[in-house]
Amino acid sequence: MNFTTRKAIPLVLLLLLGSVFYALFAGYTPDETLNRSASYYASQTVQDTGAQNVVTAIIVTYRGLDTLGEVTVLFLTAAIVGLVLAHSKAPKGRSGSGFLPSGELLTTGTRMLVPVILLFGAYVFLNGHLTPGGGFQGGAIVASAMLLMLLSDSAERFSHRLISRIESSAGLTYVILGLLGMLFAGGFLDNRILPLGSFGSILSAGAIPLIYALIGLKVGAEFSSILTSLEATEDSQ
Amino acid sequence: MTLLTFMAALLAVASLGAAVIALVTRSTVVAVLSAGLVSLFASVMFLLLAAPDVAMTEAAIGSGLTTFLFFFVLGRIRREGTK
Amino acid sequence: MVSPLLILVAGLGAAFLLGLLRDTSERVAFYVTVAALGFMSFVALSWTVSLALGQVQPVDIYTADARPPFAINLRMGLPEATLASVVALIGLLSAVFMRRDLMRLGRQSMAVLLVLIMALSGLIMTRDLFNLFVFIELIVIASAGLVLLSQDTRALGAGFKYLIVSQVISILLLIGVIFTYHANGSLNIDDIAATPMGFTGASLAMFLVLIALVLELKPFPANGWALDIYESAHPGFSALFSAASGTATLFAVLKLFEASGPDWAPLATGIGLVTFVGANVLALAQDHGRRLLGYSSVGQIGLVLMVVGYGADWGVGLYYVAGGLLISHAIAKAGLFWLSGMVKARQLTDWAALRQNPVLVVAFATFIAMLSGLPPFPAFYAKWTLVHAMAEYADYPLMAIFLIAALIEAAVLFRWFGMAIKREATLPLAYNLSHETVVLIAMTAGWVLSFVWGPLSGFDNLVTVVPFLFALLFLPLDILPARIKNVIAIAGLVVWYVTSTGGLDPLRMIFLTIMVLGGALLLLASFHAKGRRMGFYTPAMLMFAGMALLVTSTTSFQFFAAWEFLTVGSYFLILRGANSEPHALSYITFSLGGAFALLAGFAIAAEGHYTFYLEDLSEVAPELAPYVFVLLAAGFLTKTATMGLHIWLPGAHAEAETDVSPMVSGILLKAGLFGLFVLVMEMGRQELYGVDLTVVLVWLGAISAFIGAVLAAFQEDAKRLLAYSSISQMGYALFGLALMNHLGWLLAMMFAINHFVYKSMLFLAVGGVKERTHTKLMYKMGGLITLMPYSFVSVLVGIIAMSGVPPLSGFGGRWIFYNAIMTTDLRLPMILIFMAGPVGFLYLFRLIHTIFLGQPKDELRKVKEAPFWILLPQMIFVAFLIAFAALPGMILQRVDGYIGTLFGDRPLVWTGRIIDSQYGTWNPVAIWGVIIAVFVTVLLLLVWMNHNAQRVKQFNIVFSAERPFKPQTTHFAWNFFAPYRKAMGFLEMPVSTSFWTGVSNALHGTAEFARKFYTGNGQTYAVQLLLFVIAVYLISMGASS
Amino acid sequence: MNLVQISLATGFLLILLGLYGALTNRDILRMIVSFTIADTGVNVVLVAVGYLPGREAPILDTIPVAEAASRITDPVPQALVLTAIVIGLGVTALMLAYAYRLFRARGSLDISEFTELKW
Repeated sequence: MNFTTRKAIPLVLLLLLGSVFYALFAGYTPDETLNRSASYYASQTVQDTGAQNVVTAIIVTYRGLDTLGEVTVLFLTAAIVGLVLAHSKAPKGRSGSGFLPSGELLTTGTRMLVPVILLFGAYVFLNGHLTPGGGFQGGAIVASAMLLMLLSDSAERFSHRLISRIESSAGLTYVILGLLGMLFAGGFLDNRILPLGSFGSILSAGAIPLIYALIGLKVGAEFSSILTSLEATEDSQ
Repeated sequence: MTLLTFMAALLAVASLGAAVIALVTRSTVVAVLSAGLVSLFASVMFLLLAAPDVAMTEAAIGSGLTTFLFFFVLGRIRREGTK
Repeated sequence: MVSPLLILVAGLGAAFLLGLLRDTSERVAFYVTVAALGFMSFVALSWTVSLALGQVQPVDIYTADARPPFAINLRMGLPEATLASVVALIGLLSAVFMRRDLMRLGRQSMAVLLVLIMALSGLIMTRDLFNLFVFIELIVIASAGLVLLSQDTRALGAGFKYLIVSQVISILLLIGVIFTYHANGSLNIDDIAATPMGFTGASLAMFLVLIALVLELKPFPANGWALDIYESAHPGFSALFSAASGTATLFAVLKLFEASGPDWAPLATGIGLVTFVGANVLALAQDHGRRLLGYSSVGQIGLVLMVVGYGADWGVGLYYVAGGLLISHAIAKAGLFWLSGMVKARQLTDWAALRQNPVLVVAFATFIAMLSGLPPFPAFYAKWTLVHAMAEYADYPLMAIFLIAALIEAAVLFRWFGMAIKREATLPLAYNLSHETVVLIAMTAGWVLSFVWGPLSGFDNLVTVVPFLFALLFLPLDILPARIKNVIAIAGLVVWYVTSTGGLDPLRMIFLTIMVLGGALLLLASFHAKGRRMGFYTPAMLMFAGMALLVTSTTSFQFFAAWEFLTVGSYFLILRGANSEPHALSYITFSLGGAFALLAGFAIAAEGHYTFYLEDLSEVAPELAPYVFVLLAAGFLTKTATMGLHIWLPGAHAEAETDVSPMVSGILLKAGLFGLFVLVMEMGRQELYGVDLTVVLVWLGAISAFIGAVLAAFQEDAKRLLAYSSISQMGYALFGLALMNHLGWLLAMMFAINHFVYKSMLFLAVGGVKERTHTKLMYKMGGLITLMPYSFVSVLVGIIAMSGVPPLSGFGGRWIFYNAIMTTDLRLPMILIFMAGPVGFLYLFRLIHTIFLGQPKDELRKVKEAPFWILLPQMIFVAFLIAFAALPGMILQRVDGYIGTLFGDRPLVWTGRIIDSQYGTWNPVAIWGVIIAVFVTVLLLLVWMNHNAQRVKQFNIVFSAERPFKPQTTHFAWNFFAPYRKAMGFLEMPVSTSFWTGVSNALHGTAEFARKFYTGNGQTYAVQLLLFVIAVYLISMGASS
Repeated sequence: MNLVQISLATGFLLILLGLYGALTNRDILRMIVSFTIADTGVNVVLVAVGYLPGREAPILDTIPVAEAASRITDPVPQALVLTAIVIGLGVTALMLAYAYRLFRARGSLDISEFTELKW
């Protein structure tokens, strides 16, 4: 393709934008010590929330509203993708992504792997307050089980209906937990509606594991829903 | 130059290279795969930057799920486009 | 009080709950949605009310039991509560409006709607920068989802363009957010304000955050994507997108500009102004209803953005002005989009379908008035405050640009309104009761808002002004027959006159009499109308209300509000004429232009005081006074249609209905004259660059008097002739006023009275003739003297009065006039105005000759006398003229005395009924006697000679001296003054018409050319967006260095 | 160049590359791919800005609470990036769904074919 003005103008623009970025880059010096917010989190997280993983504590409690918004983003996307594709069902034809042959091996493999993957996903989101990982990562892992099933043509086992039920119930419970925080603890999404427990154990950090589990379920359901919608065949929905 | 810096430089080159490939290639499939690769390199970089949570998420979502989303849509469009 | 957080929780909870319902239960899902939205509205409204009444204090809502900046916090203060209410209510109404499409797409679409409203509320309340980003993303995604509600497949493309642009915006925003965090160590918006910018990149980061948010406001020209959405999306969603999203995003921008400090304010001002101007200019070329609404949305939001920047240091005042504009815009734009859902076809002219339902027309007019900043709506107060602030800071260029853009906006909107009223729709109205209810709720909300906003302004609450309420009363009364309404209207005017005469000086008293009592008199002619005559009385009474308020006003605010009332009322009135659409548009454009000149003049005169007494015009600082004088004079001269600013008048007056023409000519023009009186009385002579401005006025008056008369003489259309004659007459009055001496003013006063009387009379007479002959073209008439004797008498008397022939009052006018011009040393204009007299006689002669004399036309042989009710006021005027001629002292002596107190001289000596001046004596009674004697003698002579007369048949060519009737061009009455035309035709050259046409064409051409910029390609839009960012960046870098 | 600078530069370059692709590629799918690259770039920048050289991940399993303030890196940008990644996925999925619908409507994925709304 020849080099046209259509390409030259963006190039010039981006070079100018690049100069803006360069100014940011050149003016940037890493902090020597933690700033105000970060040092508060470093020193207060354990006392406030009982979570080992500070990032998790921030996500689930301090910036819980963001996270609620974030799962809502996925919820919205799932709903809209469903809307978009519900009204344009694929023409009749073979289902499946068409990339992998869904042979006997894959089907059997899937049957064996799916429970393991689901378990692993649950492990990741239940340990979010202790180790790296959490609802989003766990949810993605859960969804990958769904992905496998889709690839192996056995998606029928998980109906759209069930996915949507899980998604909605998890979301509703999440919101209610937040409200309970307002009623029984210090504010919306306060995790101390449950005892903080002993630091470092799985049943600690108050409601964090519970909330992260809900997020995990919800995110997993939402990812699955998006995946199935995008992959959808004429007989789903 | 510490090992960390060296690795970072290597990752930077790799991810930028993958990005360039994603832009110049004629094949959409290659582009999608390269973009996934960019994401993957970035997630390793996150590990270097002491952000394991982000690394996990980027790997699972950015390079994993996103790539599959692309392939699903690509597959649908291919199937219908050839008819 | 319930926690405001419940607004968010309810929205989210209901959205999740919908997922638990079965796919088939759309109805239940819809009720859940409505219930949730209703609850959100309730919470927001209850906070608004409690906060406004001071029952609760603004609260900060903390989450997770940690103080900001460590956890996200929300704030609920009065602005937040108000805007959240607006958003939630619009969401609720839009949900009802979109019911069918929501049900069609199922519960998922309802969940998306709920999340959108939730996110908008969150955007308003949050005090956390990153949380702001999350809400914005939610809004983007939800909006992209709701675009799909449209059955227009083009909406898909629009939605995708929106997503592309949003991606670019969110990249900029995130980079900005993280570097701001790095600089401040906090994501809390309030901390940004508190922390000094330590880090060099901080200002750049702030720039990125601000520009990204501003981009969400669709600034011109980086807004093609938004226009595409407005054009193609479901109107219910467009209402949300424009009203709710625009409102919430603007508030977010406001929060950040407040936090980032005054250094950034010019950014908002500049972008806002460019957007306001650009969007309105481009809107000129639109003929697609929804796209026009899109442009208008962009422009209005730009205006508010400008206020946000400009009023950065106003404190509460900023919230008042910006809030008023923003909420008005939200209500009006939502209402208009909902209305557009009921209009099936998309062209502007298709809005004519609304006429099937008069209530919707009222709603349409309300929304247009709200957007164009007319009283009593909040945008009116906002405009007032804004222009005064600009005057206070002496930002005159800014003020000029703002007012010109506002004028263009008004022209765009009124052009559209005119089309809806006068054109024919291609498709009928898609009527739907719930849709209409939604629209009417919006309209009611607009009025309620005005009622609430008025008292906060510190001025009068314009909604509760009695004459205005009286005008509004005719809206519900419109179902009554016209005659009953006419009785009420006349009674109302008389009562108002009787109750408001106390304490007025003679000058104001005379104007009040002409305007209010004269109005009542002219309304007698309206008894002629049959049926209901829907939509006549509200505008008419609005016009009279404006005039009544104008004369009794003491402050500039009252004066200006009254001025706008009478302008709008008369516009609606003029628009009623059969072929008046273009003329009404040019009328409103010129009038509003004049009004804005007044506004600017008052604002500059006030020098930062928001309440300014008219009498203080005499104390304006000398360096400002000449400019104030020029602006105010320009405003008033537009109304009196001085040459150059007159092109709206002939069409507007000539095309109006029979009883409307005398109102807008005989009465309305006096408003301008009254303004000029006040102006020269208070400000006296002013000099600009060594030129005495009153001398300029003298010249303008003389030129108008002369050329107006010449043009009148060349008209074929009788009403146009009278219209041009008004220009000439107003020229005389202006001339007299500008002489700046006692007799001159007396002359002007005489003209004010006389012009009212005989112009009303003549318009009524000609109108009566037109009612019967169905034409206004004089060469199609002729010989009507025997068929319409009363009309003839009134035209005859009117002409005698007007031409200044003794004995009628015109002579008195002339007498004072000659006395007055003798006192001036401006010889050239004096000659010119002197010449206008004979020319005036020419057109008057033509009027009476071609209509009543000569040979009757075949098709008009059977016409009857004009209707009784049209004749009645004429006869009253005839009686008045005769009485006034004999006894001019009745009124004049008082005025003379009053003017004497101003000048401290007595050039006229009144002894009994005899008036003396230094140049001569005028004894009206004696003149009467002489004239009667001469008249009787001549009459007797004629009667005596008549027995010799030979009767000839009409078609006896030898005697009748005219060819029968075809072709018209050989008829004597056609091009009656052809010989004069040869001599003076050059004066007919439409210099000012071509000038104004050129201005209009240039604007339209610019718009037509510039809108090609919106290529429709999503990628191009993204490029333009980046270009915009870079350009703003470079400009602000240049400005700060 | 140290670790932070390299990461920052990589992030910025990825953004620019992604944007360039998005603004020049007419194929809708390729535009979306380019945007994901730009998104990744943004994430890299975010994390890099929050990184304090030589510090460890903000997980207090091996780090005593008392030493946390002097040993861990800033957790806030990491939390933000997690959110940003998920949101990015949401937008990408939405754009893909749109792309599919657009393709169904017109049989083409060329952005310059969807310009019936203009002016």
